[in-house]
Amino acid sequence: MPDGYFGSYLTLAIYSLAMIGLVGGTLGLNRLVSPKVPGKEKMTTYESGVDPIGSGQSQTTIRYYMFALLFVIFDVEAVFLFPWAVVFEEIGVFAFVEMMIFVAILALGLLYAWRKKVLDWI
Amino acid sequence: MSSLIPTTDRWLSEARLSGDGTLRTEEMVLNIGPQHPATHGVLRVVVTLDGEKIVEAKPVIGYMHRGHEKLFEQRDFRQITNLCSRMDWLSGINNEIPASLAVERLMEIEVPRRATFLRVIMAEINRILNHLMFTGSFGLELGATTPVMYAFRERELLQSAMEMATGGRLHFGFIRPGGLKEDVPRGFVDLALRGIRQLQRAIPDYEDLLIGNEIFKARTVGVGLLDPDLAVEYGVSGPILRASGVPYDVRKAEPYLNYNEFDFNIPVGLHGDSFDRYWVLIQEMKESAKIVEQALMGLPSGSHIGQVPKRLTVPKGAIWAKAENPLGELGYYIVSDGDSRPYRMKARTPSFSNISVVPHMLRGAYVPDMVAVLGSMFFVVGDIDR
Amino acid sequence: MIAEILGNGYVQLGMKLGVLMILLPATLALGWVELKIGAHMQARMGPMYPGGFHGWAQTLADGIKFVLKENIIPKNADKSVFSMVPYVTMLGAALIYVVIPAGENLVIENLEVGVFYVLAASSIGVIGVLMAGWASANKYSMMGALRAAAQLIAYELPLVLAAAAVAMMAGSLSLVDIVEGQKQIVLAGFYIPFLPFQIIGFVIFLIAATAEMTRPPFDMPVAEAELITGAFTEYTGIRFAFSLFAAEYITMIGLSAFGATMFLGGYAPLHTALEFIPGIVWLLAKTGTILFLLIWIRWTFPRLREDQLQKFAWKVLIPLSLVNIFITGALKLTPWI
Amino acid sequence: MERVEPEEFSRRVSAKIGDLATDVEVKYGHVWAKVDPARIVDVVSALKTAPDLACGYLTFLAGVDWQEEGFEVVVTVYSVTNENTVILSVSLGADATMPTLTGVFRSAEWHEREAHEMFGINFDGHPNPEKLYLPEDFEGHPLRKDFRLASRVFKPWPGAKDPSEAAGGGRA
Amino acid sequence: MSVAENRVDELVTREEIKTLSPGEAKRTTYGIGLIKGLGITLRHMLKPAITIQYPDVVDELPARSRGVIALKQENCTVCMLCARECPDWCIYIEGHKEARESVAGKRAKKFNVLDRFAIDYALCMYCGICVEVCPYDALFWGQEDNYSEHDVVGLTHEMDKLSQWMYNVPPPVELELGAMGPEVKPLPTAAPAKEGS
Repeated sequence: MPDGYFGSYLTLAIYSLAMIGLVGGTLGLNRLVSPKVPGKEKMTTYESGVDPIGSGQSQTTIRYYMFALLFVIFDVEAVFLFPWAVVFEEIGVFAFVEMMIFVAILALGLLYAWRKKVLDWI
Repeated sequence: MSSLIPTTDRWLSEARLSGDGTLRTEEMVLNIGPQHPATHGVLRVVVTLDGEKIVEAKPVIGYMHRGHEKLFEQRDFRQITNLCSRMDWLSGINNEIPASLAVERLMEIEVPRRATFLRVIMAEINRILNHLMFTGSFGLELGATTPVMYAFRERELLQSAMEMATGGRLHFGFIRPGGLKEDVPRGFVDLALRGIRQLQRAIPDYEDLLIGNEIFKARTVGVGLLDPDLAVEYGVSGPILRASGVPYDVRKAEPYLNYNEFDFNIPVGLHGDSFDRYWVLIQEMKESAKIVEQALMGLPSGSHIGQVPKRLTVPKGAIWAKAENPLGELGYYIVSDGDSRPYRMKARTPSFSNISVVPHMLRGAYVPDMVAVLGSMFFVVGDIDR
Repeated sequence: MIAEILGNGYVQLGMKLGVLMILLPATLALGWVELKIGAHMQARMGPMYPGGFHGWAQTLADGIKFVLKENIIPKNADKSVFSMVPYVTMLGAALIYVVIPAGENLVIENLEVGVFYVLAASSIGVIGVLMAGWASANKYSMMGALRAAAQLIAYELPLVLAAAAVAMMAGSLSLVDIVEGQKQIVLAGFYIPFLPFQIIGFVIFLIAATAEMTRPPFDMPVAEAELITGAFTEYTGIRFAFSLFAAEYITMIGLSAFGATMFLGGYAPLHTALEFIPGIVWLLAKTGTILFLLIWIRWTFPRLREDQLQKFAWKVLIPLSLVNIFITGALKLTPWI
Repeated sequence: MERVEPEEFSRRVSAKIGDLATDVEVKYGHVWAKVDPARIVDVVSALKTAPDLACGYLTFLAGVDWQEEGFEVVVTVYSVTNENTVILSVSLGADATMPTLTGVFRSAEWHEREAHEMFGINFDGHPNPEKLYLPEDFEGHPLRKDFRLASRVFKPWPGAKDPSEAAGGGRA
Repeated sequence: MSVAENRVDELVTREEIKTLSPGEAKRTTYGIGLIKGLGITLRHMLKPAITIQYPDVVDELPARSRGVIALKQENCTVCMLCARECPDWCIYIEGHKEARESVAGKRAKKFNVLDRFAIDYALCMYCGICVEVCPYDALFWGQEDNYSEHDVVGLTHEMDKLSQWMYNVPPPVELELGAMGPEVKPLPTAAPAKEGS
């Protein structure tokens, strides 16, 4: 029986392996029973029934990168929030006010981004 | 695992750099259709994309060209009415009417009043059937799977009324030069009226499900704007033109059959966006239901077909006859050389003109908006290609 | 003797891993329920034949069919990445269950950082979607994958912030502690969960979780009218079933159970008089409620656009969840609660 | 937006394009006129821009094959504000060529492409004279009278009472 | 004059055009629409389904429904009218003349005898013109609709098959009130008895 701090993660590892085994087993079963009739038409990339022009792996504009930047900042904030959330009752009003100031600064940042029209799709 | 790293390496080594050494983004050419859910049919739109933004869109048509105009020349006028319903297969009766109107005008046949009333009833029921189909499928394109099922429920009763009278569900083939193929069977009026009542009860549901829905509004208001000037220049007609604010409806502009006897309104949009087009469709169903009700109530007794010679030889001449198809203005230009078959018969179909304006509407739109635009342009591929 | 065997740690571990064995059947069951509820919402009957009674075996038959189908990998695809995808998506979906308690001791591992763990594990699936999108070398797949990544940015923060507020309420990140925390307030025999205090948080959680599961109205990454099936366009047979259906339904059950634990009191009974009903029944009932809500929403609404979800998340959900944290803090500091 | 009577509209049309067109008349409620190919662009733009005509709507453009007499192109324009149709008939010369109308109506592009592939009518100055419906390698012009419908050539007419009737595809 | 100058309000001056416009419908409603939508789907879920389970429950077809063309062999006089009028040329008829004595000892009369009557259902467009034009009531619409084949060639059905389908030809329907039949018999229609009913 795995126990202790790392023990619980050992369970996790065993669980994950079992899951992978389950998927792998089903895929293996599929390999055994499924027909295999490869064909040229079958192996082509689907594009509405006509031959594709160019590759699907092309360099395209990703219009969400500004959101991605904002996301990184706010996700860090969230990471800070969790330990605070757990212990905040013990520390009391002081922690509350302090965290609210932290959140407010970030909220101001969001407001700034909003005003700068970063939140609209370019 | 082994091929993972080389693949990425290959890609990086081939990474296309612009002159100043920064990574350059590429325009992607994507085929939407012929086999794509958004084009319901075999329309193909070749779009050039910058990310998800459409730089250029080019519709490619002709995947369903069946050569109707050539086939018309090989058939006599009774056979033609059966062929016409195959152009826009969602509105058979409406396709048949102008063809008969042309022949009747050339031959100076008088159509009995009862036949005219029945033609109006069937044309308007057919319009409702068509609009129900498109209101449903538009929801489907935006990801709402439920409205289309309700639409088919309401279609069913009206569809069975049509089937009871004509024997067909799509290709009715019921209009003949001079009147109708035969009179409607007993119980038709009751069934049609029941269908209309059920529709009138159900329309508030459609309005709540989509028109009133905030997500639907977010997806359609201001999307796919069609300027009235552009629409007119491209010969756009029907609900799409009216959604842009131009109240052009053949039923009012050049009344045929006896539309001038009925009381109905023309719904007109404000901005010509996808929302307005959908809204116009829903309102037109209400107006059509009103017409059907009036016509059923006032259905006179009489014959179903006028005095028509056994062999339909049409006098020499040319004629242009048009009618308001559910999707827009449908007309036939018929040249007759005195035979029982037309010398030349040109079909002016609404979807053909309506789709020709799409490149202008798609430029600068996003891929998800393309679906909203194409879904609200209400086209039938058979009607584009003929 | 039996007690000795049951007391053996490895036997216990084995029994706990038994959860895995019910994941796929649960997927099939939920799939069938969704088909039936969806059908009736659309005035249809849904599947009626397989298995006899109301087509109960429809999804099972589907599953068998998927196993029997040929697996096709397109010529241009990156084969190894392409075939790894079902493992990644399934793992991301299944890892959530590790910390969901069905009773005070009925949990695979009661991790100290349970809430954090769930949030982290549930994002793994997106990596699978990105892998699928890139490896397929298909334009629709690529766009679907990019949308999925963008969606992660939109829903992750509201989800995390809503969970943080619950952690504040309970003063712990362990899910068992959170449920126990919801047993503290008893009013006329009724256990009062966090829901009434966290109503904003619950709504935010529901929206963000729907986005995470890429279910309508937030199914833009697989929007069939635009992108065929998004990242999984090139997938066939059992790989398709695992990557898309199984992963979606397992995530759906997992996140609903997580939501039920966080906001509805998890395995805690409704009333003190109903203590005799085992915790797992309560958990299932509460999970079922959230599942029904998700199914109901799916069959009613059209889908949003990716940028509209972004805007909605950044301009509405995130400010709202910050306000929610403030309210929660103020609530905890007021002496009468 | 007042419906103008076709007779009144015909008078307006005559006043505007009387010297460019011939045989302006009202038939079946529509105004018909014959125009020379050299003048068609002027006529159409006059109909479009004249404030009392405002025929800004190109309903259709179609070809007709008159065999020995050459080709005819029918251009129909409509006035949304006056609710009247003008049908212009253009008889083409031996070269089956007329100037393009794309400069006046952008929508003429598709109609002209169709007429081009179906009849082989050339439109001078057309920006994009590709095929619209048919595949690029298709040969022939299907709507010409000398292009026989294949199904009626290969198959004998089943309605024939004796074999002589079926020869040459019966009625076709 | 361009259309843009004539926006909705000015365009609609004509008396008989009454227009409606979507002004109100576009207002934002802050979530009320979403809740209404949920109400509709919930209401439908609690009501029974309206569909039927097809092969188990079969909907009744209307009498006029165009299922299949059935042949009453005895009535056919090999006049070829149907084959001539068919737009698709999908009816194949073969026959020969035969002398038959009508009354014993009297002059022999020549009769047309039907050898082959086939319809290619792959070509047929179900327009019903053949049924309409048959002057001797030999062709009818039957209600059979299950006659798919594995091959296109199999869809050409011969005389014996067409005759079998006579079994479910419904009787002619009664007409709606007020129907008076054609003004003058314009086309050879099948049942003159329908008049005035």
